[in-house]
Amino acid sequence: MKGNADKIMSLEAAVRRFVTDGCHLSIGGFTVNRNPMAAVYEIIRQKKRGLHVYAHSNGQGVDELIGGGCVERLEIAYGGSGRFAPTCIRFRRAVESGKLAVEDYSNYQMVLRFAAGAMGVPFLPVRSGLGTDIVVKWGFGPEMRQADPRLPDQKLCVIDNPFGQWAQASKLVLVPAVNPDVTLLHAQFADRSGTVRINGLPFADVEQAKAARRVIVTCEELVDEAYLRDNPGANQLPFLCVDAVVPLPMGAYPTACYGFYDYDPDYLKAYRGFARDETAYQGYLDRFVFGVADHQAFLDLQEAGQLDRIKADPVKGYAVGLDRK
Amino acid sequence: MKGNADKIMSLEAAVRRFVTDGCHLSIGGFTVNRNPMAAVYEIIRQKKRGLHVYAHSNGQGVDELIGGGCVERLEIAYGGSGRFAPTCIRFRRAVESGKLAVEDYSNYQMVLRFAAGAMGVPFLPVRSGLGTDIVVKWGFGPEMRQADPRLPDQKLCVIDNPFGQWAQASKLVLVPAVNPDVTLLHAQFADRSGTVRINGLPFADVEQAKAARRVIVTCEELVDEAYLRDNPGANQLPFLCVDAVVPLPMGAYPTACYGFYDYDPDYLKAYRGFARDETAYQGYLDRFVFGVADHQAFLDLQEAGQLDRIKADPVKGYAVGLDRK
Amino acid sequence: MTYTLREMMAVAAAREIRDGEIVFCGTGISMLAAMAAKHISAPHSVVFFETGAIDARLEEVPLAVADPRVMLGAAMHGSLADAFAFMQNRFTGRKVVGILGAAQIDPFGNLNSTMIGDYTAPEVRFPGSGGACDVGSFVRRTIIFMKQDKRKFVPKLDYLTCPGWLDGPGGRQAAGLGPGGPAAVVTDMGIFRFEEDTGRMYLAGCFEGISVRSILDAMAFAVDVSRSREIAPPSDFELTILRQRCDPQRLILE
Amino acid sequence: MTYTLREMMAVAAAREIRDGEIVFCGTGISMLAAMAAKHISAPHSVVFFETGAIDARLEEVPLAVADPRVMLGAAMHGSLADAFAFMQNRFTGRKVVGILGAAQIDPFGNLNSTMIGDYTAPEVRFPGSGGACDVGSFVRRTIIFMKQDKRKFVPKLDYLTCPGWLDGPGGRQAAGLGPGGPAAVVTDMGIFRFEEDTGRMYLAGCFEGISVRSILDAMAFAVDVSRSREIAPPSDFELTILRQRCDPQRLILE
Repeated sequence: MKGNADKIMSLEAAVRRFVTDGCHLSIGGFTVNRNPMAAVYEIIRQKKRGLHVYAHSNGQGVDELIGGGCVERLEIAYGGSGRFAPTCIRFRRAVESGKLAVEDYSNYQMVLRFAAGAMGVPFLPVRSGLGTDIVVKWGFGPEMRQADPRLPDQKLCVIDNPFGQWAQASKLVLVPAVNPDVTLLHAQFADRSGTVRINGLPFADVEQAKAARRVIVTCEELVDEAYLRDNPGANQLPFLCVDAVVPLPMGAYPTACYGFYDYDPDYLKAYRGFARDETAYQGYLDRFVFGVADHQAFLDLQEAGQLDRIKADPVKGYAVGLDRK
Repeated sequence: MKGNADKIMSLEAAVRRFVTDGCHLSIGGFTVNRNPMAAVYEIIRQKKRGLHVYAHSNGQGVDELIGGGCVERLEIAYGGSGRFAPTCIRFRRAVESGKLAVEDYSNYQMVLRFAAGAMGVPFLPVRSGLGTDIVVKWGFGPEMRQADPRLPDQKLCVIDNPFGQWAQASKLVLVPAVNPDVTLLHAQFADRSGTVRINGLPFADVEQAKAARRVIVTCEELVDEAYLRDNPGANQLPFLCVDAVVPLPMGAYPTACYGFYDYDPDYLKAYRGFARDETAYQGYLDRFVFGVADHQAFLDLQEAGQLDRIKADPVKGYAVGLDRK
Repeated sequence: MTYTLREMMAVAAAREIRDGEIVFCGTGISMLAAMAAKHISAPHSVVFFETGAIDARLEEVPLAVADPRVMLGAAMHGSLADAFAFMQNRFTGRKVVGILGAAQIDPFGNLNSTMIGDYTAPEVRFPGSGGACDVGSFVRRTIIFMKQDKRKFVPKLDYLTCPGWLDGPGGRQAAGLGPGGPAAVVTDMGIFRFEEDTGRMYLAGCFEGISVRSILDAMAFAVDVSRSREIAPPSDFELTILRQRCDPQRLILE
Repeated sequence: MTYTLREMMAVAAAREIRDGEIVFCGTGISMLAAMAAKHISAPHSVVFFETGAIDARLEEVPLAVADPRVMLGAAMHGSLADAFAFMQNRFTGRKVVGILGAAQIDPFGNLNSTMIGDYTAPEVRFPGSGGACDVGSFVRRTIIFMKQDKRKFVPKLDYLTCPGWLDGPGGRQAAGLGPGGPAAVVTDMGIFRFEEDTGRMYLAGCFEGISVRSILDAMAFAVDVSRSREIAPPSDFELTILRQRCDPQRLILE
């Protein structure tokens, strides 16, 4: 499936095929940037349940998956959306009401866990977390871990440096590899066989994709293979690592996509309002997710002119002077 | 020194300042491509001695450093130059005559050792080498290692997977980090403060640079900061990781520099001839290294028209149809 | 000029940044402090974000570390892995000063940004470590922003997210961490520093018009106040930079 | 058409490559075999090099894996770290077939490309592992090129650089390696394969005009020859592809 075949699929078909109830999922992007939001909304729309989600600092995407009732367990470093939600609200509610089991790691630890999965090793070492409760306190207990073959028996482990004081380190934290069943990414460009070009910061998207059994890429523009291959150094993923390609303009909206559009501050502020109230949030889901057939219909619901207001300046990559109060 | 100051230096000054007798050195590039040859020749010219060299698969650069009598110890994965020297000749002679102590690793193991140094961890795990003599046979004995604080006490070590069978691995090889005193690179572009852009394959240059205490970059073209910063995604090293910038056209000659020039098959074949005979090799050194003041004088020694023959096609990146027999 | 306490905090933190330092910062006021320092006292400092952007032009205030505004004119676009490795790296990490914030802080400058209550059944959930634990573990100096509040300055944290001086002298070494730790805590009332021999917080200064008493009333543990002095208010120049160069839209200052 | 033994070797190896496989290859004849397979029997195979170039256009024969000719029209320019991780990766690695060569091979397909004699004082030094040990450790199938020679086919290696089936059944598992190992050895006289139950080499076929006897005379250990058959010579089509599409300059074929 990861060969050089044509991998174009509809988002509905890709999610139906690869995202199953209870599967282990990771999504690309960071807080309010390049989250695969169209895919997130489609997962909620298809009422996927019991997902085990891995993220480093995905704010909006993870919060909406939680709000949509899709997530049972979460391994994460940071659940916030910058100024728009210092702590993601649906995430916070789910944890405080005991509906969501969480395992905390640091941001680098989560990145290394994806990197270990991508490299095909069971763990990677890091000096972060020594002396903290990230090492001591486990969200998933040993019993739960032993019972589930899809989880490592330990959250992490601390070892003495087997090379003595080499590199001035006496102890290391070893963090276990993550190999999600599916990783969802949104990129600026992809070709039919799945070679991907991300412009701007790649975050940990590349490691998250390579660690996964299946990779779904939504993209702003479907381009010819020749266009990407004229500059191989600008591409982040070869077609060999991708299973489905979904051309989807504004697929990261309401989060940003460098060079194409900014995050939508009005949407994110409105979302915060909905998220704070159960009834309002149900109304939000009914209108913006279940009430629409697909992402285009969702975009059509936005106030006239709003999508133009967040259009990115081609040079700067974001919407210059956008009112973000 | 690694800040945003102006770091332009002459190659003579950079080598004199940063490359000291007995220092631990690594050079970028791979076999016949983008070896920092001008810097290699300058090191030989300045008669540096007792160098401890780390390389993965640097053919030409390492072979000439060895031939120049600069290298005492070598940690390496591969000592060849493709079709031009399946086994580098001066390397082979030095080993067989007992003049050079060698520690063998696999190519990935050496890359991971640089990566560990770059990441600031004492080791990285890998599944390569289990069951082989790379694990069993050590070129540097335990006594020599214990006696030298600049070497880890072990070549490597094998451990049981602390996470059981996680990631389907029962055992891992841990390879120790390398932190060279100096790494030498040749890149296509750099600015005055040391931000670097490499076109074509980067090999392990980025890891080798970040692992090192000092980094000397020779470049084909010195460019304005603005030129590099208009496309940050195309740059490989930020100025914070570089100590010296040496503008040096054809600084990788006789090895290739993608987009600028091809490797010189005639030079490499002639080199093979010299390398096979002690007298001829001394003559080669006297004429091409000690007999010239700098790299430009070395280039001037090449046969008329030869440098034009290897000029790269701007689109293909190499010299199309070059006679390489 | 008149000024707000938020402006005072940003200026006070900016003054802590040394010229030539590489400044790791998060969103909000810490980003303003880093931007202001570059225009005031530390022209050769370099701002960098965990998201991998190094020395960006920052023509507009980013509202998140992943805001596309951190990408413009950067020296390079690294990955998260590159950014954190840069801080753990033996040669580059020692030049980094980290600016952090948290929900709770203890007398040794350890931070909690994870939760309040029992970890498996939290009363209040916060975002979590993000890169804070990594920064606190790797770099030589950190500057911490806190709201001065009895529930935030506590003798014992509900959850230790980011290491400060841990339990005092030798604590970090015993845990296996490298040298370095918190240098200053900037609140909306004053500044704390840490004693070298004990690793404990002491009051280094109060902002204009703030009494030592009122600060002590707004924390749940005692600190030495004998070295406290009044901190100079923001100069007109500092305020002008902050308001006109860093946050003209007052996205963070308000 | 008449043909050389080098051409026979390249064609024989090309026939071993399955359509859709990802072919890791080195320089020289292994690169020709991979290029030929793509034009003949495995149009969906993908050629990739340890240097990080994936599916390059290869308009001219590269003379080294770092030859700039491997960069043209690639799907991406990865680093060495990316290339090796791709093979160690649990999902992509299993689709890779590696083509290797060596100075010595033993009955279990283990390879020596490091040295002859005592490791600390070698009589003969070879280049070393390069990526061979990594490929042999990571991928499910390898195809090995060897010169048929008594000094190269030895019962015991002077140095085990690249793991084959190690000491036979269960050997790799005991060592901690993943499944898979050598599938075929292509020499200038014939082809060997490996018995599933013993992991030992057996003679699978001789090239046109080569006797079993002459092959056995050119190796220092005994192998089963009962399954040997004559291998079909290169077809005109295979030769035409090899000569005109892969190596028109005869840089490697000569």
